[in-house]
Amino acid sequence: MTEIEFLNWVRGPGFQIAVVIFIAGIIIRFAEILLLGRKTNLAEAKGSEMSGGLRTIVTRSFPDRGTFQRSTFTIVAGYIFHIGLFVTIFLFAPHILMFKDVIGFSWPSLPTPVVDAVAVVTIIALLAVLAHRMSNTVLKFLTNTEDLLVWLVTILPLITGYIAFHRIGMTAPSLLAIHILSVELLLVILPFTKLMHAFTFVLSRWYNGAISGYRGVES
Amino acid sequence: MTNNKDKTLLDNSGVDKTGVDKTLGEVLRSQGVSRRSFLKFCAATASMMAMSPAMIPKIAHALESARRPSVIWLSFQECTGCTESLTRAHTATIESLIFDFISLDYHHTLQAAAGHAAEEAREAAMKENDGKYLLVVDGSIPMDNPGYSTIAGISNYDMLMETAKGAAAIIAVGTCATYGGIPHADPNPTGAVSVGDLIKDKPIINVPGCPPIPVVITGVLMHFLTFGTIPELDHIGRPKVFYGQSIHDRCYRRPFYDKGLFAETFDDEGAKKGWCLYKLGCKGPTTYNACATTKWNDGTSWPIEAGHPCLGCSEPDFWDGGGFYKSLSMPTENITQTAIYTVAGAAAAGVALGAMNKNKKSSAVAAHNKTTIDDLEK
Amino acid sequence: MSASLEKGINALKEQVDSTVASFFSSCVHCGICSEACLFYTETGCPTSTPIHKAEPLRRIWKSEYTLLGRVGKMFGLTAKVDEEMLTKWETRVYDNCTLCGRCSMVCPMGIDIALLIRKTREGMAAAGHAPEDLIGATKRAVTIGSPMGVKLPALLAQIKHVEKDTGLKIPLDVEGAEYMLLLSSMEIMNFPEFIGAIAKIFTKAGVSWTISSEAFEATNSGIQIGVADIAAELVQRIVDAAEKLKVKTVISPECGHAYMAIRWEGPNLVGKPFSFKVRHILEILDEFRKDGRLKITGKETQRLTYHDPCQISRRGGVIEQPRKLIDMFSDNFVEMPDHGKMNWCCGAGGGVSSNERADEVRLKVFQRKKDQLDEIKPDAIVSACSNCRIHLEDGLEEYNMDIPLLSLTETLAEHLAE
Amino acid sequence: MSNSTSVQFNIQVGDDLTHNVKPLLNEIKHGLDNLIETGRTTIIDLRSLPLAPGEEEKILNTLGQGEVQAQLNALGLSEVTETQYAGVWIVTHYNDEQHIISRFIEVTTMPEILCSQTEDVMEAYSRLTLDLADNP
Repeated sequence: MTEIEFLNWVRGPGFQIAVVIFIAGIIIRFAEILLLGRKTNLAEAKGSEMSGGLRTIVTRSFPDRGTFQRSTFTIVAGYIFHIGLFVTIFLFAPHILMFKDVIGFSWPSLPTPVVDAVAVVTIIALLAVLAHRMSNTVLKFLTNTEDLLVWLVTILPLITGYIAFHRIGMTAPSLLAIHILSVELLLVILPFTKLMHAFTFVLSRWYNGAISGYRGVES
Repeated sequence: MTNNKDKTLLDNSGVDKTGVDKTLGEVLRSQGVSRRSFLKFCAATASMMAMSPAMIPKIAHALESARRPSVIWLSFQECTGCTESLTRAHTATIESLIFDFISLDYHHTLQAAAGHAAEEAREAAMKENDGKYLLVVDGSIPMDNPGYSTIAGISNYDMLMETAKGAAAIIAVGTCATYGGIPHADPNPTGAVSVGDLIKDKPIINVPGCPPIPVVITGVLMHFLTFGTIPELDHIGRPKVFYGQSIHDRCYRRPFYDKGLFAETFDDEGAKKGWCLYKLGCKGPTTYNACATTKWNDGTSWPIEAGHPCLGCSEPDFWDGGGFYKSLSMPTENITQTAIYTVAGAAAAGVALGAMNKNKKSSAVAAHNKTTIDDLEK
Repeated sequence: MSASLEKGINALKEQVDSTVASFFSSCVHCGICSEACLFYTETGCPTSTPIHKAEPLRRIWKSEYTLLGRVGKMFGLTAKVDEEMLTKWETRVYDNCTLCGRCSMVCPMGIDIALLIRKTREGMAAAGHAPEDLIGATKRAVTIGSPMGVKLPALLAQIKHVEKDTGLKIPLDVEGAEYMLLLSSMEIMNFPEFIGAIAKIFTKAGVSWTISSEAFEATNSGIQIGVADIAAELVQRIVDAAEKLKVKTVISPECGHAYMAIRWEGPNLVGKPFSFKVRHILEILDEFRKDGRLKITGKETQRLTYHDPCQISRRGGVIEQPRKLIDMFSDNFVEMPDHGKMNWCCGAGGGVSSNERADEVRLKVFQRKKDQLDEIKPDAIVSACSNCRIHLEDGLEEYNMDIPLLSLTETLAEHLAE
Repeated sequence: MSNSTSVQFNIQVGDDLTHNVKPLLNEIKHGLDNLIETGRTTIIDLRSLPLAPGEEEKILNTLGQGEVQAQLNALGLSEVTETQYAGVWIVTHYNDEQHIISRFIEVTTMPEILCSQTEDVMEAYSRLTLDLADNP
């Protein structure tokens, strides 16, 4: 297989396979969760489930002061790499083109040197997150293989993307193909790991807010 | 010298045995070319070979003592675009000199001889210069059925293998000869393969492009003629001096890419302002060629300068990249249809799995034994 | 049928619903919940990380209700729940968690971890992995009617004392009363003044109320140990009594989990909505306040703070009321650094105080409350949960702190205008 | 299809494009310094640089015209001009069709190609000798 054949494969059949697994996985996971259903709450309501749920979806992005002070590193690093991932994934012009091709519409991009810098910061943040995970007592205790796999699968597209952008070590088609392949790996793995939180956080936050909201508590 | 270049080639297509043993220096001097003219020739050659001007004295020295080689040019499944390109090389005077210098013993498009005479010329050149002649090939070789392409009743494969046997080196010209090119494009009806696919025991220089830049062809020829060696090649057999950097890296529109300024259509403000053509499908980032510096048509311009995205023609399988106007980050195939089927299929699967979950839970609830205080201990 | 692993696993399977599935799907192992749990912050022990305590339930969800888990199970790759595991988890789930729900408030994914641990207890109990002391308390609750073994004669004796002290009649089994008061065993045995306070306030407010001789116990051991069947049985007793006496509102006393049990879990346990309302005593008092039925005289001058009982504030929704009530009799009120829905648990809820095995850790984690109190240095602590009150007194003694504990209801009664 | 209207192109020109103009002029300055210090010659092949449209002109305009302009007739036309900066020369080779085949900037006291070459001088000597012998 030549490198262009490789590139054409990842842009063609490889991408199709990844997207199929990605979409199917997410739908299946959501069906698995939602079709389980939950019982109607028979207790007399003190507040609204809906407003509580919607409220918590938003408010859980902002930790309370005490929690921020106690988990500063986790929260700051978490913010950095999440925003970094958002910027690199959604505001890099070539990526927007991909989205435009797949979903039919687009949005403005950031200048490439900005995205480039953000990518570096994000990679550093993810490395710091791993170092923290390996050194913090609780995190070390909680960490399992999946956590490490997910970390790897998340940082790979960033690293391969950075290398592909700067063309380090190999020729451009191979680098681009490796980058796309790493993204496909991420797409395939996402629905079946904790990366699914990218979607289910809406559900879990809503349920939390709804349970509390029903009792008249803002959670 | 104002005569047609093609004619120049034709004039020299016969076997001129008298010049074979002379060095280029001797040939030039006998033609009354001054040393100053020779220096100019060397300077132009250095520029053509993309070599540093500091190399000019070395080139001069090497060329003076270079001997006139025999060149056999074979054309297989091709469109003659490569030959067209070559004969339009803009360094006309210099070109003439080169073609004066080399003995182009066989080129069935350009040579005067035809039929048996032509084939005899090839065989004679092969015999006389066994192990020393240079073989140039354009076009791919069909492997599904030898009848797809024959010359004088000889299949392309047979002619290539026979001619390659005694060659000192092979220059594959054009993307068809180097990587299969358009004949090799999906679904490759003729089973086209490249020269490199068939020949493994000879040095091969790949000069891809559809067509290759004329001065790149002559530059590679000159390198071989000047130094008698093949230039440094990249991992897919291309001379690094010409194919060492991507179009994107040398593109004068690169700053627009970095600033995120793109032409969205061929006639928008961005296009008029000469912004980056990435979004219009430019393959510059994955294409290695010298267009950005060498340019085309006597150095007039090149595709991106003319406002058209790079097609990536010097890369293998450039024809199968999902469309010339589809940018590199886009998937090559239409994903919408797939996505719709997936959603439908997954929804069905999801409902089935959800039902299984519900079922499992119901049976757990059914299996529930009321726990009383007597059941709290084992 | 006695407890068994099989029963426990089945119970866990029963617990999984869309909330559980979405919660486990969202956990990213960020560890932030550990910092919200006093059993971690004060011990540094990572096994006390809240989400980790729900691991048995997570394993069942994963292996039974997810595609990948099921496939993994076929190849023996998905982690299993076995006796050994449950033995390990028993102390994590019962001794090192008060179901205070502070973790549920900080999880960036919005996982209601306390709910998951509450559900995990259902499986633990069914598998025979509940603490001995909790089993004992539960048995007493069912057979005697009170986890502390308080029987009706004991209540009647206390009522007699109270009637003598206050000169007020304590209405027993009065049909058609507006309010039916529940009491926790602790109130009956340790703080009978509470009954007197209620009598004073309700008499002044001019409302009719009663205590049922058939269902006076407010606490619910079934909730704490995690056996829904038993919890339902205990709730049903109250429902029956309330329906028999045709009361409009049942009042949950100064007890945290009792409020959770009757107000929020109760109707769901018995499987139908109540025909009466359930209110916490603080809610009732606040209604009286709003209606102008409470006439207060004199203000406390000492520096007061309020300890939010988890099940009443964070998990119950009664947060504003106590503050408004305290304002009536105090000009010198100060909040703890984290308060209201973010208050730190005293360390004794969720059955921990009934579990002697957990005494040591219970007092150790009190350090958290001590730190909170050290920051504001109050003269007295007001609370609205007898269990919190007893443990706070216990803890303050252990840490050589001399801060009196006050019941909100009792203090309010003391300030009633004659 | 509507008639195609003429499109007004507004290609941006300037050293903010490829950023090669400034460095090149600096390289020339460096070349002059070298020439003064060591007498060494610097030759820059303009065709080896990716230049945006207009940038070559910009370089040539900046260098300007000096005192010397020479034309050679050797395998087609060549132009050798000294720029306004003495020691900086532009050497342009044309082919028969007046197309530029290569263009160099040479930093030297005298471009090599302008000098009479030893071989040519020797050839000239023998030719003159022969001519004189033929026409005494």
